[in-house]
Amino acid sequence: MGSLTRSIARNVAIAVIVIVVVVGLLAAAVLLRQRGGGEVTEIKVGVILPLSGKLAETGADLRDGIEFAVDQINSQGGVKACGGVPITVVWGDSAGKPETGASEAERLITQEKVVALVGAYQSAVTKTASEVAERYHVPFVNPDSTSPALTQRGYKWFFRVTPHDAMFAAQQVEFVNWLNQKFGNQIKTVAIIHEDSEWGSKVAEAWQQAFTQAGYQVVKVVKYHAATVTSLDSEVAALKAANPDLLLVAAYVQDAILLVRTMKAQNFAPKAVLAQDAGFITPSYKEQVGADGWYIFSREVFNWDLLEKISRLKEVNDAYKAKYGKDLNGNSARDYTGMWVLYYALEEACKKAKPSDLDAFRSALRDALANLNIPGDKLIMPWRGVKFDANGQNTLGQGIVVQMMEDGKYYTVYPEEFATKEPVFPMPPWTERGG
Amino acid sequence: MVSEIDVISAIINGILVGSIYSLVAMGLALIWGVMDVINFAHGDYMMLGGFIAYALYLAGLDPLVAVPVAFGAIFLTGVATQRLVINPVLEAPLVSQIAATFALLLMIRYGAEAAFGPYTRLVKVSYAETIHLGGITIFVPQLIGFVFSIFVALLLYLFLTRTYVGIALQATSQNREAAQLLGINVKRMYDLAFGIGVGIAAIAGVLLTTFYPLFPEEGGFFTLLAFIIVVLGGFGSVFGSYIGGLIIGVVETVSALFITPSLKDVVAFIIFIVMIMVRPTGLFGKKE
Amino acid sequence: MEERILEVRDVVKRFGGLVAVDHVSMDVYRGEVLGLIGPNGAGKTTLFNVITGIYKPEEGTVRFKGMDITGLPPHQVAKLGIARTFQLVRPLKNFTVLENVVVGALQKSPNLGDAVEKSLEILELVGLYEKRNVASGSLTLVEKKRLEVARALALEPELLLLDEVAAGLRPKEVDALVDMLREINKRGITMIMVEHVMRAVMNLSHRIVVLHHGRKIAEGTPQEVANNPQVIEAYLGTGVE
Amino acid sequence: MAELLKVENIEVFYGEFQALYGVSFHVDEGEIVALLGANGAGKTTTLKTISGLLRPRSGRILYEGRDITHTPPHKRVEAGIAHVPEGRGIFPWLTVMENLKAAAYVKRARERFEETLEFVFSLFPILKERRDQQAGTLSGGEQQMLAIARALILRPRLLMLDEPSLGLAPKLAYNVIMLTKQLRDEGYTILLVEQNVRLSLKVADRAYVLETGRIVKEGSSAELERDPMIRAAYLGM
Amino acid sequence: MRTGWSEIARQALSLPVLVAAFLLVVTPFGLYLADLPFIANMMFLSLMYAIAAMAWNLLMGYTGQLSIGHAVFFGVGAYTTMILVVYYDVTPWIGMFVAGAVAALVGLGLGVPFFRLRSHWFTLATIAAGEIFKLVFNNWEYVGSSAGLQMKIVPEGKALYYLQYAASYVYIYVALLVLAIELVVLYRIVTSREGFYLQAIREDELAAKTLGINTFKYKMMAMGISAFFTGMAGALYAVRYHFVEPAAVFDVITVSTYIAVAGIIGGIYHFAGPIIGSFIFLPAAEYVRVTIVARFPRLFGLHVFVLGVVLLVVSLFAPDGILGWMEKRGYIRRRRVIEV
Repeated sequence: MGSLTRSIARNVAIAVIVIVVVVGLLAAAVLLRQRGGGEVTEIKVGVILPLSGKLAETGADLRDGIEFAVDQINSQGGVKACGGVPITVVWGDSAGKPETGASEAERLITQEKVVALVGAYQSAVTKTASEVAERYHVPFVNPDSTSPALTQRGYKWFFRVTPHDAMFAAQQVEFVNWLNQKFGNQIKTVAIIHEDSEWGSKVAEAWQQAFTQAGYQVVKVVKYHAATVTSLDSEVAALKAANPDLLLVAAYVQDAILLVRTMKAQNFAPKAVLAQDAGFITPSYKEQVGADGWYIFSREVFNWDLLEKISRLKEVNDAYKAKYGKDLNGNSARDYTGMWVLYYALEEACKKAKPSDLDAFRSALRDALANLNIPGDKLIMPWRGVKFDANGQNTLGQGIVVQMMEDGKYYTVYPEEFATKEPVFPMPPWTERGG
Repeated sequence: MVSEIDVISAIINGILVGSIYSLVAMGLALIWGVMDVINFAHGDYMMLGGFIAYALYLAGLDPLVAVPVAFGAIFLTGVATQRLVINPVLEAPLVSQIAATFALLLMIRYGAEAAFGPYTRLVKVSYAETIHLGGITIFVPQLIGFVFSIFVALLLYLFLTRTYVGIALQATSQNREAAQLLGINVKRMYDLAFGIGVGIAAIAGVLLTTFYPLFPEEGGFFTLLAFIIVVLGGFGSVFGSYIGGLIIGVVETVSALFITPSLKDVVAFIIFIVMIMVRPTGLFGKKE
Repeated sequence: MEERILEVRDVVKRFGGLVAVDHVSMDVYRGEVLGLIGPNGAGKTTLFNVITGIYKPEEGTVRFKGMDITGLPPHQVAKLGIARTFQLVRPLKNFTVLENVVVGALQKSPNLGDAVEKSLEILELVGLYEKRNVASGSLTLVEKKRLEVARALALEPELLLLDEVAAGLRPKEVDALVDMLREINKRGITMIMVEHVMRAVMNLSHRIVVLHHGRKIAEGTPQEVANNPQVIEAYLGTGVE
Repeated sequence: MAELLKVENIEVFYGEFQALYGVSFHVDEGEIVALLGANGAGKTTTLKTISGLLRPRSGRILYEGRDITHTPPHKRVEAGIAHVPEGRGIFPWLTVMENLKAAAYVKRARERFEETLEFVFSLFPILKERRDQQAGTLSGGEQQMLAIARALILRPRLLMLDEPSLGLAPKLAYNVIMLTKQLRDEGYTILLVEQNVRLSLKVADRAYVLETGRIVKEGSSAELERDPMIRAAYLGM
Repeated sequence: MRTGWSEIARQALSLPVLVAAFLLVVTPFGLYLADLPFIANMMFLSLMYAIAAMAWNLLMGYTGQLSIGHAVFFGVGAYTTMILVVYYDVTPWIGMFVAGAVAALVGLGLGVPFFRLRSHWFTLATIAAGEIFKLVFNNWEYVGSSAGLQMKIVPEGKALYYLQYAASYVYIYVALLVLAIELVVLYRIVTSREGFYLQAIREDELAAKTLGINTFKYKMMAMGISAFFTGMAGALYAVRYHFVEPAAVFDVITVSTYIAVAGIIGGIYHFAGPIIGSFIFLPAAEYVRVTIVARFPRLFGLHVFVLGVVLLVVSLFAPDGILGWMEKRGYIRRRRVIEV
């Protein structure tokens, strides 16, 4: 009998403790939720980047671009229309994984209460992170993902600053047309080699479409799995057998290096090689590839020699270099630009709503982004400006084409208004070069 | 579409790249055979070898100088690993063994990433030339790698069959208890097997740097390949693993030629599964 | 005792070049205890493995109650009513003694309550009732041997194959075990016992079959076999050529 | 004669199972001692304990007067104890020569390998003939010779043979057992475990009978040969 | 023998289970009130991995078969749910179960050849299967190849049908529901005759065979159920993130291995081991990643390195996991199937 009462007493005690704990937790939760409010002393922006994982190297570059833009904005007086409050960045690490990107987006939106999100480099991560933003009605500024699908989803809160792969492909056709005009119709056949992740596959798809439409013959398409590639011997052999005039390449770093080496090893030199940035413009590639990389064209969004062409850029780059010890590159420059674009929209939004009323402010910011029209001369990018269409795609952006010359540096060769060198065409055979 | 010369060329290139797989697999086979442990971190020791080569390259030396250095350094690392990590779990259930070597994988691979950064590095050797033989092109560093790999395989063969220690190692893998009764210190054999096994993988890593980019995560796929090769060549058969490596190299290049290259690994994995189903002793393996 | 419960006909089992069982035929009659003896490597355990379906013989047939069971998988053989013990005891180490027996008992009594009840009875019979909740890995050897028998009995077999149940036991323990087995046999279970401990096999068997180098060299009552010069030679060896 | 090996009161367990109960015996220099007993009596366990593969829970083992109870197996081999295990334990994928070389791993054997090899080949000419053949392809008798030859390479003082006639045709079994006599004459001390009782008593000087982990009888071969207990131990009469 | 529903109810209504269930049900709501989606997400991930690890452990801890290829079932489950909703407009409420069924079929298909293999051969075959599935999905146009599939955002009125909510808290309840179903099913199995047989197979497959157990049949059963719930876990991934891609759902490290590691850390010989393991490993991994990345942004792989150290310590010093260690210390007792 004693044991029965004891056990009842124990159960009651445990139940009481549990209820007290739960009630306490809920109360704490409600209190926590109510913290903040009042006067806004900063405008919080969430930035999601691959700060760990395979793409951490790129992530670090992107982070520097954002950080530098924010520093500049704040030191010139913050968001003036909101009373000169500074922008604060809250970082989110996607670890390169779509699911982490999504949960970071949610954390930044609900826990950190950011006014907008910026990111997330990889298209797969941008997909999930921007989806969360869309549901929460938070503007998402994407400076750096190029999958065309992103702006085909009908999202209202998603704004992509950079041109996407289909736009690049169209521009690359224009570039090849221009080469043909200039050097006498030497390019008729095209081959494509690409890694098989979403990025490479979509790029290849866009190329195939654009080049076929423009009357070029696509003679061979080869794809490989970058994560496990140990040799590209047969891939290159297959390309060589197809004997194209132009080789289009979408590759990451390791495979880009491997591809160039294998092409040299197999003495495969088409008249031109045109790469889709990525691997070909990473610092490790540029440092490591040496003479083997000469004369290869790459589509770029940005290049150091634009300094001579874009006056604002030199200034920015000098300051950036002084701080980080390196030049801006396509990645850091795009994210830098993305942050500035957001800033211009913030100035407009502040005229319509107060940041303390978060929902209204986010909505105003979205409208500001949708109506934004930034002229090209306010940017460091070789663009005609920033103006979003109904899908949130910047219609005024464009790429450039660069070519690595004998000093191991890339020079802009196209469009002509930004060009600092004449292109070398056709590419000299491997056996006839120095280095 | 595919011409004869392409096929021949694919086969030759397959053999060249396969000879590196072979080295990695031989080391795995040695460890597997002597200790009955599957080393999931095997390819990561290979990667460490690559970084040693890179360090010497930065110091102005030819990366091939690193062959003995990497072997020595990784041998010692391997002996230390065997004593601290492998030996305590030798008698444990399979799941603990796998957990332990998997922990090693995480520590080595991501330790290297923390220490050196995730960046890709490239070594530029003066002999990065190509030879052309009637439509077939051969990249000299790969050829040198092939020659080295044969040389190392031969050395290992001689060591295992001509020296007392080597024979003792083989003896241990065939009958642990009988080996003990002949005065062979089995613990010492484990040290040696693990040390030499990962040491050879490190040599493969060095050779690889002369024609393949170096990065901290490069080992993962090589470990998977090594499993395939060891099973193909015959579990515990060091010689079989060498041939198995060449076969997998050729299978990859040739299947890349005939089906889409991004599926060439599927072919290798399917061969692997079929192999363990129909003939788990491998092509050159011993019956149980 | 005329009904043949098991008929082994011309069974051959090879391992590579080695012929482990070489054209062996034998009959087992319902209710008897048949001893199967022979020096090390004579092929006794291999024959057991053929009967219980662990090995498939190259030649010959095994019939149980007139039904051909050659090459049936072990679990089906067990379901038909042939249970066995192992030479090296193989208790399910992390199972309790009772659980070990219940695994077998569930084959015939799918209801857990019934299976447990039956298992407890069997444990009483083999003298392990007190140890029913002990992890079987911690039993002594003699207890493990008894557990092996109990587990086999739980299958309610008609034919019980005992592989060296007495090996490694002390004489007193052997005697107790023999008593226990005799008790089991009295309940109508036919047995074949592979045994080296002659004290057990000679006391218990009605008939004995002797294997040597995979062949059957003798068959008869314990007395006949013990005095058979071929058997003595197989065991003690020849003195002089 | 000097006492080469002395086993004092050893108790050996496999987990919970006790295999040896206070076994004591000794082997003098230059004699052949046989350990007899039915299957499972503890003969192999005894040999394994002497060579160090098993550790006794209590008791001591003295070799050349030194306590080697806690010496690891390879050190015991270096000290001169060779054990030819039951089932021979040859390395099937090594050649005959490599099997012999495997035994020359210890210093004491390696130093005089060539010399010992000559001797071993003179004992077993067939092995010389088959020196480059894979050991797994040898016949049973040849494998047994190889196992003994390999033990001899170790230049042991004490040679322990576990069931050397197992699985051999009678003629071969006879030859193998008779070989021990020859080896004794060469100066080896031999501890023999053998199922062929009559044959072993023929070559042994003394013998011990083991039953379920205990020594139940000891004496000279001549005494034991007449003892009816031997037959009982094997055939249960 | 079959554990009666009343027995399950009794177990389910026991105090510790009730307290745990109550806390699990209240916590997401509390997290929602406090706006702590980071912790909520950890909780979701822990539940998702707990579901997969429980399923994995039916094969490992109960049947003794070590799989490092459970990403196959996870991925197939995720894709099935996604294909059904994107191409056929089937609600994930149904899709999740179809996903489990399809994964189970795949599991049975792989079981036929793989169960002829023993110990590490089985393990290696599962790894290979994982790689094959990843590569094939990567190249399969219908499922979006490497780009994967993303659900469209639906109007709020249809949120329940398409299981699309902005807040992660909702998905915790979905995961809790799946876990509850799984716990009941698995508990019934492991305490039934079948579960008993599975453990007999783990202990000694040959002995089990001679006790009349059709070991192949029961291993297949375990594989089917294991694949089913792992597929459900994959379905939860698709439901939660509205997105699948081969690189994420077929990953040998973050899926196949994390599932196994969660199980090992918790303790594979305890029913609740994988849940405990998941609720320790996943939050720890996330916490380590977030803090280390914040403190040492330039030491890229450091957080994974730390996980390696943790795993090494567990495998060397507590090879039976946390619950196994507690059992050895006498803090807890493993429940016996039969006690008389």
